[in-house]
Amino acid sequence: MTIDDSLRELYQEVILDHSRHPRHFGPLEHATHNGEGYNPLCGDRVKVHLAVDGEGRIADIKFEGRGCAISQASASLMTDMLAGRTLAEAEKLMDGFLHLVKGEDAGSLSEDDHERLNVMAGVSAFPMRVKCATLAWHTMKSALEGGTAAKTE
Amino acid sequence: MTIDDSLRELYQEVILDHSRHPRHFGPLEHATHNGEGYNPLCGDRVKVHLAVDGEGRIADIKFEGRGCAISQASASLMTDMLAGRTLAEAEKLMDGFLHLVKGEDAGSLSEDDHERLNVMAGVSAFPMRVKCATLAWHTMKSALEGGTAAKTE
Amino acid sequence: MMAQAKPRTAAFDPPRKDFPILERRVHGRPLVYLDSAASAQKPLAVLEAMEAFATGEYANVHRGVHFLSGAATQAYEAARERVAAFLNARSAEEIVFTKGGTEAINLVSYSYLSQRIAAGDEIVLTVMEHHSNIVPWHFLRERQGAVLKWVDVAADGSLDAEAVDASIGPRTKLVAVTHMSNVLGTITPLKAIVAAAHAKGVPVLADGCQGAVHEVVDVQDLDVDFYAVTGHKLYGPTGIGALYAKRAHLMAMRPFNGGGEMIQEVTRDLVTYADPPARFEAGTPPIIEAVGLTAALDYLSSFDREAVKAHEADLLAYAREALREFNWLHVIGDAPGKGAILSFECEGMHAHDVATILDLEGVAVRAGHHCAQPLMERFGVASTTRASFALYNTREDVDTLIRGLAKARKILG
Amino acid sequence: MMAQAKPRTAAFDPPRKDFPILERRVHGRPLVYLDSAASAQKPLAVLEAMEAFATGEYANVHRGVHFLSGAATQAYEAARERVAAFLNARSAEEIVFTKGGTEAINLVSYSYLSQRIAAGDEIVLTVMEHHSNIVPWHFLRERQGAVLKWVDVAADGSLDAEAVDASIGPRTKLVAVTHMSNVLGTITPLKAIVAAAHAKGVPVLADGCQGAVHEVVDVQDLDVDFYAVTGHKLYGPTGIGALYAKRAHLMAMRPFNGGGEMIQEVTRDLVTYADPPARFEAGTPPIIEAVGLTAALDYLSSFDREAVKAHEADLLAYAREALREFNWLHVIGDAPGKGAILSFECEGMHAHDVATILDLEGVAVRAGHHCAQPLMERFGVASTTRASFALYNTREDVDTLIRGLAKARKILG
Ligand SMILES: Cc1ncc(COP(=O)(O)O)c(C=O)c1O
Ligand SMILES: Cc1ncc(COP(=O)(O)O)c(C=O)c1O
Repeated sequence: MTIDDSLRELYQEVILDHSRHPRHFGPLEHATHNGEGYNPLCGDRVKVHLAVDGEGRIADIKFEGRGCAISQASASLMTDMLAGRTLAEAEKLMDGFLHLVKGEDAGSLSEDDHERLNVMAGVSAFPMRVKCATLAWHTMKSALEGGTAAKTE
Repeated sequence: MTIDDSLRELYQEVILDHSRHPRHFGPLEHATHNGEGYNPLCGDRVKVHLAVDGEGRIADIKFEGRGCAISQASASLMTDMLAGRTLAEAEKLMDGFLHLVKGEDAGSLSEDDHERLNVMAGVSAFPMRVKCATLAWHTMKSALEGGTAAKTE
Repeated sequence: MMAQAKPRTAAFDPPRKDFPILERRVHGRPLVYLDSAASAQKPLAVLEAMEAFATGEYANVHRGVHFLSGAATQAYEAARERVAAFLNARSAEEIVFTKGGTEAINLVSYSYLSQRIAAGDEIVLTVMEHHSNIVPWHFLRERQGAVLKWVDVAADGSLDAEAVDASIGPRTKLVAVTHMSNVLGTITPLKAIVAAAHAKGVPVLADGCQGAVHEVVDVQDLDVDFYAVTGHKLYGPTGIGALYAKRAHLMAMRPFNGGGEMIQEVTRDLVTYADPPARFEAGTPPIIEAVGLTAALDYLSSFDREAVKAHEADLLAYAREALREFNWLHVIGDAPGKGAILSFECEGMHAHDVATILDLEGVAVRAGHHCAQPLMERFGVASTTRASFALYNTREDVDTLIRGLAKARKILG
Repeated sequence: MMAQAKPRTAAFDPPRKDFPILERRVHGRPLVYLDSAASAQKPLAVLEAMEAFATGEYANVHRGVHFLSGAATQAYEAARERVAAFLNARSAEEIVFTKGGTEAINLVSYSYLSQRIAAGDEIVLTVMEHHSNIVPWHFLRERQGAVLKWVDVAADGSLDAEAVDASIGPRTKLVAVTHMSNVLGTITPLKAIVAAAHAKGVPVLADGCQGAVHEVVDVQDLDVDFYAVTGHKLYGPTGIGALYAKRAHLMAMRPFNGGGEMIQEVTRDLVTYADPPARFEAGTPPIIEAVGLTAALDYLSSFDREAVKAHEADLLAYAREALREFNWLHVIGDAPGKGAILSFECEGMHAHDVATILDLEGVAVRAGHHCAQPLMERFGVASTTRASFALYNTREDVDTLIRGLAKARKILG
């Protein structure tokens, strides 16, 4: 793969689109879970909010914060994909993603999820950027586990 | 100069004799000046005692302590040579010696003093041992200057 | 898009062949190393001096009678003399070796200021300090109730000595100020600050981690009380730095780390301490690194320092000029006489993304807060992209940077 | 005068060609380096790894996005993994890099014990500790009123775990004990000491600066709370050491030095700290040295450690046997299973004079108190001569030592 290929893969149109027009961006009233993440390497922050309904399903999900294209796109993609899932499904998806961006086997993902998340796979070629891609996801995990603060380091 | 020559020069018979049978060894009652020196490199200590008479002459001089052959011989030689001198003469002699053992010009010494002190000149070839040779002398200087503790380091 | 004139400044020919790493390729492109403010590359002279010492003269220092120990001690103490000469200290006894610039500042905090500061006493510092010249003072705030008084910088990043003076009050116990900002490149009016502080009886610590690299330092002329430097930015090894401190301060300071070499005598009940600088150098020091630092300072001093400075200034001006074409790029820090560090923000592009795209062009720059979060806050940015220039950089390096930035804009903008 | 049998132990062939310095001459004689307990010589593998890194992969770590910074970060963190594996720590997060063994112990004193000790509380230590494992505790005595409780060693230099146990009282806050004495060679019953201390709820710090060189260390099996090592004795570079500490301790410890890399966030009013181990690594770490340390541990581990130990034990036994002929020479330290360090006193001859005469024969030994003054006092000597053996020494080295001692006796005796 040439440099320009890697670059194109890292900054695919869909990633740039997510980062320029993030989905589910903003605060969330009546959130049942909130989390705040911080990347001390660059000072980027992300907040995640979600409302889990009586059946353990993610009824609503939002994120706020600013960061690099990778972290913004990753957060936006995450909210898109988690909305409507059960907590168990969300857990599985998140673990799969965390493997995927490190270039590891993400076998637990369904074929469809794998395909949608695969736009982020180019990050695995940039070890110093993996933390950007995972910040929102780690934050979400710790919000669901009851913590409020996460950081990638 | 071969190794064995340097060695013979460092451990000349007169040095070994001074170190085995130190002159003026012991305490001194009625001392007017006392000093204590310490070499933290090896833990050696030396005490010097002297009695200066009304005319500013070193009437009596003693030293105590233990140390290596070089430091013992140097202390013994020092007491031998300072006894009976005026403080001004002592000062000059000490400065001359401190130059001599570092291999520097000791021009301030009289020819006779230079010859007697010259047995210590071999030390200058052993930079790590110069401190052993100077301990008693530094201690004496600081005793005369009114201090009580000296160390070489 | 690029400035026209490309001839290298006549006065100075960047000694690139002394730095083997500059010949390597990164992602298939020739390396363009513009991250020297984070750490400088090492000339062969430094690596060779360390290797020659390690293979020919190495032993532990100070307490040995044998030949190698004597040789190593001599080399180590010669390094102290070398640093003293480099900073024009009165004597080598005013130089304490540390593991880096950060530890040099912490040494002042632990061994000097912590014994002299009470709740409500003040430490004056600027908003452009590196965390290494902030956090040790935060410790004294957290642990002893000290108050940090922050001096702002002007919009162009310059620091006004009078603003510092105005912040020094009756309870000020120390002024801690950088000699050169690692983000803005600002050179501070150190001599004037020292004069003002001394007029009020307040000592000054200067963080010289960047300053000593780019300025010719004379601690006696500056009359500064403490001056901290770090080896790896001075083209020297990692693992070593130094604190210059006036002898009188050192004599009055209590030990920092305890251990071998820094004692006079240890018994079960008591311990007495060696005189400075040994008092502050507990344990086996960075011996091989000291030899490397000597070689680094020899290397740096082998050039006409003013010519090096002019060369770096030329690179900065050349880059600055070229960047004017990019109306979407905003340089932060434009103080008159600033050193060769260029920080900027790109509209709509995050510093990390910019740096990644530059990296793929072979260009190494830093992106982030540069260990200067209060400064980021001051300028209302989360991070910047920073290119920093050293004596081995060229106008071609700048050209590659500019091309890379244009490409980043095309991809991300 | 010399022991008869001279064949090298079949099992181990000292890799002398890996150590270029061993080929040099001193005062015209081949170097016989018997001062490895002060500092070991460096194999080429270490020097080459450092040079390759410095000329090919160097940059500052952690905060960089660019390729070299990534490579350097990876190398630095790989060193942490290497040390963790060497000591069998649970995870690399339990390894903090320091500038040496002394700083590792001071880190425990400043960041752990000083917050947990009040006037009258006790620290148990042995009379054979190195000053680096004494002075940091004297600081807590001087500054916070801690009480030092000294455990004696037996006449042969061995340490009884029960004697340590007996000294641990309700106010004991730490047991600080060496794993191997740098003067006597004694290996301490560390596992039993830890068990006894833990039974009373007291943590144990082991000074492993010598122990890790000669013993295979398993911190999990020992269950020790803190274990300090130093790079330069492990055939590695100067300027680096490491502290192993149980994760729970690290999490509960406050920062030591303040600066870059160890923070989470810095504002004008507040600072929050990074998780361990970063919390304790302020400033640019010894990056090139970490690479050297990795190579050193790889090098040491490339041998059968038990074979190295047997080789060193053979040298010790061989020397011990030969020295029996000298009825004017008294060995200090004869504990069963002791490591390859031989300290002795010569009747009527001062250690400095002995060492000088040996030096002229090319033999490097240490003379002095070896940073262990309480131990000197215990044995009623001002200083000793010390020969220490490493994997590169041979029986021929011992022969030269013995000949040199005979000569010293002839000249000085
Ligand atoms: C201005 C300034 N001060 C202090 C430091 C700290 O130096 P070091 O990381 O070598 O301890 C740095 C570099 O990181 C710096 O740029
Ligand atoms: C037993 C022991 N502890 C601690 C140290 C201190 O190690 P360093 O001087 O490398 O800090 C040494 C060596 O000097 C030692 O032998």
